[in-house]
Amino acid sequence: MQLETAIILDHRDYGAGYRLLRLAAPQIAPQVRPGQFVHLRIPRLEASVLRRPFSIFKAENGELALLYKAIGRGTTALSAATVGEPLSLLGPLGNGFPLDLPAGRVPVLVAGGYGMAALYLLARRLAAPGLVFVGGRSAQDILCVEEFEALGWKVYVATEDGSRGVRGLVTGPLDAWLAEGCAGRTPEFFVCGPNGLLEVIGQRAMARDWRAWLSVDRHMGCGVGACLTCVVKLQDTDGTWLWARACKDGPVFESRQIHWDRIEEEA
Amino acid sequence: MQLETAIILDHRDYGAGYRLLRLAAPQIAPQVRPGQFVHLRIPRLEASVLRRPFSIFKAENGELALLYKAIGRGTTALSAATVGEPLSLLGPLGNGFPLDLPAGRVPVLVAGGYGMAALYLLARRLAAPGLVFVGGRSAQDILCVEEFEALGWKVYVATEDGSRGVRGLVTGPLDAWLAEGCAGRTPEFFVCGPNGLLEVIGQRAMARDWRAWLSVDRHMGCGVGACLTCVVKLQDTDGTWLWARACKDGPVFESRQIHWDRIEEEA
Amino acid sequence: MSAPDLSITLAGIRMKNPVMVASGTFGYGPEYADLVDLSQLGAMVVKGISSEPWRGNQTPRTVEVASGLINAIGLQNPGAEGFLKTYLPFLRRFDVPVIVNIWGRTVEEYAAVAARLSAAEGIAALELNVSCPNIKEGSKSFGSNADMFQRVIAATRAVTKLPLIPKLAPDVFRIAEFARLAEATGADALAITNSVPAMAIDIETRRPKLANVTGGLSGPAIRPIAVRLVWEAAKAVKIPIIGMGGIYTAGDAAEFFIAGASAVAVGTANFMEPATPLNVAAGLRDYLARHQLGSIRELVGTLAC
Amino acid sequence: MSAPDLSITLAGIRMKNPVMVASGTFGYGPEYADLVDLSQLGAMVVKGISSEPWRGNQTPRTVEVASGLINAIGLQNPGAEGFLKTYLPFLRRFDVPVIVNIWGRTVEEYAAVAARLSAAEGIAALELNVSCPNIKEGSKSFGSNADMFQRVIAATRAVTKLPLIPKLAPDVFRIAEFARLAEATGADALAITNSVPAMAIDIETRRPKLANVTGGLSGPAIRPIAVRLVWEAAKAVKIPIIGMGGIYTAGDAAEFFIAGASAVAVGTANFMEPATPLNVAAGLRDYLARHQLGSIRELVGTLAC
Ligand SMILES: Cc1cc2nc3c(=O)[nH]c(=O)nc-3n(C[C@H](O)[C@H](O)[C@H](O)COP(=O)(O)OP(=O)(O)OC[C@H]3O[C@@H](n4cnc5c(N)ncnc54)[C@H](O)[C@@H]3O)c2cc1C
Ligand SMILES: Cc1cc2nc3c(=O)[nH]c(=O)nc-3n(C[C@H](O)[C@H](O)[C@H](O)COP(=O)(O)OP(=O)(O)OC[C@H]3O[C@@H](n4cnc5c(N)ncnc54)[C@H](O)[C@@H]3O)c2cc1C
Ligand SMILES: Cc1cc2nc3c(=O)[nH]c(=O)nc-3n(C[C@H](O)[C@H](O)[C@H](O)COP(=O)(O)O)c2cc1C
Ligand SMILES: Cc1cc2nc3c(=O)[nH]c(=O)nc-3n(C[C@H](O)[C@H](O)[C@H](O)COP(=O)(O)O)c2cc1C
Ligand code: FES
Ligand code: FES
Repeated sequence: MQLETAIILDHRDYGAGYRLLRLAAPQIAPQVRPGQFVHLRIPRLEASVLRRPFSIFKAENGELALLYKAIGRGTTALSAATVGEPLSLLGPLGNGFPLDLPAGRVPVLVAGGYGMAALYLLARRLAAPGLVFVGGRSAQDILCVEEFEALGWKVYVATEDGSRGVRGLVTGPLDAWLAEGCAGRTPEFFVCGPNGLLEVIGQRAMARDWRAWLSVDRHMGCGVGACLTCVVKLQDTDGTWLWARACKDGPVFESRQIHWDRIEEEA
Repeated sequence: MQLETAIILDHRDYGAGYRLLRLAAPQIAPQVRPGQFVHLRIPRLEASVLRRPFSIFKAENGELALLYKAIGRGTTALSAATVGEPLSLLGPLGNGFPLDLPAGRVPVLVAGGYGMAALYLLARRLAAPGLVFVGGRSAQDILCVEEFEALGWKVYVATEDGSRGVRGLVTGPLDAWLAEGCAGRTPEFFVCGPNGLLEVIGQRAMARDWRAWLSVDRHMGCGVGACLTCVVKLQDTDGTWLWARACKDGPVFESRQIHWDRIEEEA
Repeated sequence: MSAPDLSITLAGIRMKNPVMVASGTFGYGPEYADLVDLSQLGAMVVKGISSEPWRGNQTPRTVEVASGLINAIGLQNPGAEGFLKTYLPFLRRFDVPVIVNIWGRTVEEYAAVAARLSAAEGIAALELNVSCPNIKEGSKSFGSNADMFQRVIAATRAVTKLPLIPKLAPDVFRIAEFARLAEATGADALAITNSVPAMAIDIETRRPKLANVTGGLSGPAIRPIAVRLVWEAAKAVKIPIIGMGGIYTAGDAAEFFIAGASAVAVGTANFMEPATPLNVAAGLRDYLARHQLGSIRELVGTLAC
Repeated sequence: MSAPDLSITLAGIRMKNPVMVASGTFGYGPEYADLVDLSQLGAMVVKGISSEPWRGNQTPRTVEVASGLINAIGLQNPGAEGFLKTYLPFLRRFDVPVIVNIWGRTVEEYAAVAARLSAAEGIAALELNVSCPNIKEGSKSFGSNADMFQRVIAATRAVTKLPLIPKLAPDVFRIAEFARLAEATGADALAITNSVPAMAIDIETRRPKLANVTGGLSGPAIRPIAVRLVWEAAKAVKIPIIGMGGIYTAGDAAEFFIAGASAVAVGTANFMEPATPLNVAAGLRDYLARHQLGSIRELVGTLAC
């Protein structure tokens, strides 16, 4: 973890309403593991006191790429950052996904929204390709399908309006695949998306004693474990729960770790 | 007085550390009288609650030009505004300089800092040219000399370091000209600059029963007379003083109107 | 669905919409009249009036700070007579309730200005600014001393039939207690909040940035404090509350209504955008429509928690 | 001229420089240790510790507002034992005074945690967070009720020889009175100010943005309020004051010193720039040099007014 002043190399629309931000970050980039994130100081956001967290889409050759959507004040202001501009980064933060799958497991990635960006780096770093299930409201919300296919991954798309892939939720094609017996292999899930999605996949995994690695999206303050903003309830050994910090102890947790009665969505 | 969304036509360095801002303001521009000002909303100054006042340097053909120096948060942020960008203006504000000089009077303009910009419009609109005395710390602080000369005005420059014109304060050449008898004419002063300069010229005028029109620079809130931030002490008829609002009742006052014991400089 | 109804009746005053201007930020009427149709305001609240003319503080009187403004105007005003002569006739030309903010340095001065204004035609209500220190009894402020607070309300209540709207000082930490006191003493509504005591220092000269040393902080910086005060007061009393503090948008205003305000006032925002009160009213109408609420009254105090 | 001297001795604690971190914004030490050399802090003030572990509030716990942050963490902490076991040994590796912020829900709980921590080696002082409500005597807060305020200080004073630093709540409007009470009851210094009670509402869901409904406002928005509180308290007492509230730059810190603080703490700013305390210290050195002051102590309380 360190502070680095990165320089914007490229900044452009990426489709699906997302923007691609490419940064020269020679110190942070080589350290990044899939599932980690950076905490970014948005330039010219004078009245803001917090950084904003973003997953790392790509990290190679001293460069980082982020994919983000302008949904609020910070991300809208970020859209106006220009090539050559310096950006203060804090990272890499958090614990990423495990990369060493037990033998015979097939990695199954499930994503919504920017989740595809967060999981892409994992796909690149895993030893062998697996499957990706991605959902969204309509075709315009579906990100990175071609990128995963180029890596040799099989991608299943579901959209609520049916404008791409099958109509319905991402659990549709996933459940179909599960019902077909997972092509005879044991899935290991990696999920990034809305907390509702994490819960749905976590439940499916726990029901069959599979593992599901869930990347939790919490509002963040410090990003380093100091402020206790981003806490998530984990199971305690005594049957009750205890807090873990998504930024420091996560954002990736295995579904059995989580105390499911209260991982509410933060608006 | 009205609100207008002006469009930036041009924005560039003007020398002496000043920036020239040219705006399309077809509604406000035709109404402007010399000595008036506009109250400008600085873009992207998120944590600021006040507009910033600027004198009008030029107003013609539906265009306004302002000359300003980046001295603080607002003016620095303004420097980054780009051509084509909209700017919210409130104006024209205040009472300007009188344009109808009594017969036989010669207009004598005295300026420091952005005062030259504020007085230039007056020079353009007065019936006949007169004299301009301008002072500053060094040559780099002296603005618009050529513009006045092009209008046929005689310009006297004084700089504290002697790098342009005579060495010393602007009162040097002015007093010399007064001592020579003002070329046989009665001067009518128009002054814009630091409050110390206003006082010095006001005293000289009052001592000889001449008139001096002083444009007062006060910190401003509303710009329209509502908040009572910008008040200046004027002589009351009973020998005491009363407040006047620089934004609404000024910024131009005749030196006899002012209650001189307290027109302090605001840092 | 027809357009949502913004009209309210507050302390017996009918208003076209619930968006007023805050005292001291909109002058006495003429200042913004070229830019804003005063008839479209919920109410026009004028700058604080005392029984005699008052010069207020020396300059500098305001200073900009992060997301806010500190002001120490010092209550400069033309006095009751000056207001009635110079400004009230102008204001009466508009179809808008005129609320006069009043203050005094003693209980007697409050009563005097209240009595004088009540004798005039065309004033809808009196807003009592209790944030000024009592000159008679040391520097204790009327607004943070329960006993003096009550005496001021009682004394003005005794001399006027106009609706009385005490304006609470934000340094009252027991806001619920003061709100209840005001209600019990005959207040018809409450205005919450005045600006928050604050100061700024010029580190180069090591002098205060305001001639008065301290002043009142207003603007977006205090909005979360003001919303909390309104919420606490609204739980304590039945009389309506006029919420204010850093309102710039309809969304900001909606926070106050949801917290329990029946009306709102726009203050510091007027300096940046004089049309803010009108924009806020229009935005509230859209908000109500979007939330399928027929009237602004249905939004008041709907916080779910 | 040699470099200006930043060192101070506050409540008997020697500090290399007068820039501390504010409780709750720098964790317990390890969180920022990769980014900031803790030995370069004036003092490390850890997040509030209670006698037993405490889970704090549900989420959401913080919300960003204009130039500020509202937090309602709810004082989550590992308890005295947890702190002593997990964090104090780590902190003792650094050459920095460790100040432990403590709290309780009853007078007894304050005394218990103070006694337990006093038994350990390596703690320089206790900072008393009195902004929590007393669970025994209704919801009255220790920090805004003079009697309870004094009892808490007296009870902790009785069980520890460590310097005691009550941290005043900003909803104490009679700050001078509380400062004097603290001094009279044996406080060695004062910390001013804690965050300001505030709230924010999600207008779409009409629910509070914090699970706890209200929280404390910190950051630049409160700086002018905090400077005013420090100034008023400094006039009232002789014990030193640690000023805080929205400090981001050396200039911000200088305002507090000029107003009368002997030291400062950086809080919310750490979230944006973890090196802020170090940058503020360096900037103060430059400021002193520029103003030809030989020591930070020469700046304290120099407001000309
Ligand atoms: C570990 C992690 C990784 C993320 N990776 C990505 C990514 O790769 N691409 C992407 O587009 N987004 C990502 N997000 C979400 C992203 O951080 C938010 O969209 C962003 O903070 C919104 O900021 P804003 O100022 O535009 O929104 P505003 O609503 O104006 O922000 C106000 C506050 O709410 C917080 N906030 C708002 N929405 C979210 C959210 N969904 N999650 C967390 N905090 C939020 C902000 O951080 C800020 O503190 C990630 C979030 C987390 C926690
Ligand atoms: C009637 C009038 C006409 C002016 N015309 C011009 C002009 O043509 N060109 C030009 O360069 N400047 C002009 N000024 C000064 C200009 O308004 C200030 O330089 C500007 O407000 C500084 O803003 P800032 O945010 O950069 O400074 P900051 O110091 O960051 O501003 C903080 C606050 O102080 C106020 N302030 C700071 N300096 C001044 C100042 N010198 N006068 C008034 N308020 C100040 C700001 O308005 C703001 O409210 C004029 C001022 C007045 C009153
Ligand atoms: C310049 C200025 C002058 C004010 N004058 C008065 C006044 O005379 N009487 C009063 O009760 N409040 C006065 N106020 C307080 C406002 O009416 C309002 O309560 C406060 O500013 C909070 O609202 P805002 O944040 O929207 O400005 C004044 C505020 C400002 C900024
Ligand atoms: C996330 C957060 C947690 C805090 N926790 C504590 C705490 O445990 N004890 C305490 O006395 N103050 C706590 N504070 C208050 C700060 O120590 C400080 O007094 C306040 O934030 C004002 O300073 P600032 O504006 O620089 O942040 C906390 C503040 C924040 C933002
Ligand atoms: S964001 Fe501060 S602890 Fe996680
Ligand atoms: S700036 Fe508001 S009255 Fe002049």
